Amino acid sequence: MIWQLDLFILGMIVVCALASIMVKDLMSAAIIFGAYSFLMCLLWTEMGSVDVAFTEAPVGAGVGTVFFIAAVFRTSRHVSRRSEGRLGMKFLGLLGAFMTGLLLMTGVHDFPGWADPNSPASQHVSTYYITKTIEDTSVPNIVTSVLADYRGFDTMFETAVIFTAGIAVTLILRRLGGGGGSHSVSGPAYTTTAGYPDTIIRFISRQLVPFMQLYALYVVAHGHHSPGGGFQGGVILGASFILLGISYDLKTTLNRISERANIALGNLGVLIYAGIGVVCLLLGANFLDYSALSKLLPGATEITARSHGMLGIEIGVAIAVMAIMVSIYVNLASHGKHDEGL
Amino acid sequence: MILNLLTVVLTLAGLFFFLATTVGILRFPDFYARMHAAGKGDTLSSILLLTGFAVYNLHHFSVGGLLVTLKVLLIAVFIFMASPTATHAIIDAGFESGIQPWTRMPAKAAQTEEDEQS
Amino acid sequence: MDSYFLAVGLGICVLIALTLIRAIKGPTVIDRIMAVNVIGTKTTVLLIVIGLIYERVDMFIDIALAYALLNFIATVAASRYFQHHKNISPTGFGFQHRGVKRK
Amino acid sequence: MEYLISKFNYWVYVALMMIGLYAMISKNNLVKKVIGMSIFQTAIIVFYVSTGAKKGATIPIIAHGHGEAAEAVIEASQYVNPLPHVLMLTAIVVSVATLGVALAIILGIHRKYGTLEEDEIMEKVRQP
Repeated sequence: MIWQLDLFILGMIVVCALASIMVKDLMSAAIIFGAYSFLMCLLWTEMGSVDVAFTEAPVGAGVGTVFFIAAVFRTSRHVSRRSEGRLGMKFLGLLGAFMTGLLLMTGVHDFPGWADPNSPASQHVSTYYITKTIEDTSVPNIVTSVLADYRGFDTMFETAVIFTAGIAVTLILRRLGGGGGSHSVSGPAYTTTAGYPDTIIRFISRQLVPFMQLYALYVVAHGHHSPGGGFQGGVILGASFILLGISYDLKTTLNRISERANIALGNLGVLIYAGIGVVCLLLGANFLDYSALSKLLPGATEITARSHGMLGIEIGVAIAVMAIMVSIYVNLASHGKHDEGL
Repeated sequence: MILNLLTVVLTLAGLFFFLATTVGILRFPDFYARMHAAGKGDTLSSILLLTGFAVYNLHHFSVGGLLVTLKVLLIAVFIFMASPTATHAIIDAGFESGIQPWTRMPAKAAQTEEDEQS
Repeated sequence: MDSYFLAVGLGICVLIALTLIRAIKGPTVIDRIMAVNVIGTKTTVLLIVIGLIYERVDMFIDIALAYALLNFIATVAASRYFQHHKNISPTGFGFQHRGVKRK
Repeated sequence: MEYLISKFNYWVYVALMMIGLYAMISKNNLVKKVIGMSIFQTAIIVFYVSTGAKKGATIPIIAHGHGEAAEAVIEASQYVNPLPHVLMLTAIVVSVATLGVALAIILGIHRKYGTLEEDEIMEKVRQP
């Protein structure tokens, strides 16, 4: 914790949140929300939670803002200014928010102070995690060991939630056949002339995409010793495909990773995660108890087997997250038609 | 000691250029001029600051420290590639949507134009 | 040297706050994109400063590297948006369109 | 000043939550509502990560030298509480996935009704 930076960044965050709510243009709101995410990443880093910051970095800079832009691209930027008849609702919202805030403020008074080493939250189970992680799993990054081993069951269903989200987006938006453009009541207000090929952006993207993918693999593989892991690496991999889709066109991305392959990879990722758990079960241990894997892996003790098991499920998570991010982007940007994107 | 001095000089130079960038972003009259300040000053100040930190890392000479220095310089290279591209993309977007460059037009002409707009 | 880096970090923070004024006030959307792009680049730098303050740069450098690689995706996406939506934009945001001829 | 530092994070989380809740209830535009939802989510994350911070502690990655295995005793007070980080790390990725679903629903609504304003959609729903 660095309290000087903390006060400053928190102040900026509140201003940013207010601005992105107030501004009367959806594109501007999305852009200011991007700045909000940058500041959030700084806040996490300053409080010492590097893994959360690392997740926020590709999610905020690479994926979240692009989703907003794609959605605004396919609908409209305009926010109507008229507010008669909404005043009652506005007042109700203000009252509700104010009352909730008041209740929470009274609760804040009883909280242990910020960054108090003796606060109840850092007393009980976290002490065990911090002191025993090297003994139990030989993984220095405590966050990875808690994520993938101690609380592996939790993470498996988080991955399943992400997979479900990808399936849901495909089901809501996907339109097969592609023909018959005028489905909507009033057609979307954009010209469909694709931008002329921009050589500079294409060249730089072509240079950067391999670095991104290589770096994502490093993040997945090195997540035991430094911040990173399956979620972060998966989002970076997905962002590299999204960049390809933005700087070239959607066809280029879909040639590299087709829709069928995308769904299959999403399935495969969750299956790898659950499959490792089932393998543990077959070897006579509990579900996701990786120490049983030492019987399969040559030269692994029960402790290092837990480390290797974690690497396996991180790979599964990375594949699933990558496929789902690309799938959501492709569906949002092309309005489910998969013909032309942003 | 000499490394510390070098770090201080480089970071102060970086902060100065970032200050200039910020002043340019806030004070210049139109989009293209602001973009000029943002594009050039941002890249230069970032690279200066990053070089300063890379030099500071050589302080404790080890394999790990050298790796960190290399990574900082790699970040500088990526910013050197990505930031001007982003600048180009933004300028292109502004030009495509038809923003007129600012000119020092007489006050009277500006007045009539505002009247027409309203 | 620790307090020096803290001072550098606070300095960058103040300048980011000043840039944020343009991002919030900015008459056109493109001004906002420009300001947010600057903020993103400086976030990369500030992450390394925080790493130096914690004296464990080797752990913070990866986050900064991710930002350096991914920072411009949103900017490129926004510029693509304006390539498609050349003349169509909500009124009242300071655009003067080439396509729209005034009388 | 001491009191301000020890409570400021919590005040900001309450403020962000109020902003998000207000936007979700009373904004007319659906994308604005989704932005409010995202701000609400980040407010919760601010709260969790703030509870995990510790004075004088370093990041939750155990310092280990390459080669020389310096088996120092690990004190719990040396490292930040990792548990909130784990919960919030997955929450961020899940939040971006749910953001995708929310935007997909908005696109579906826009396809059917041609607008993003809540009151206009309600008018079109009410008329047969």
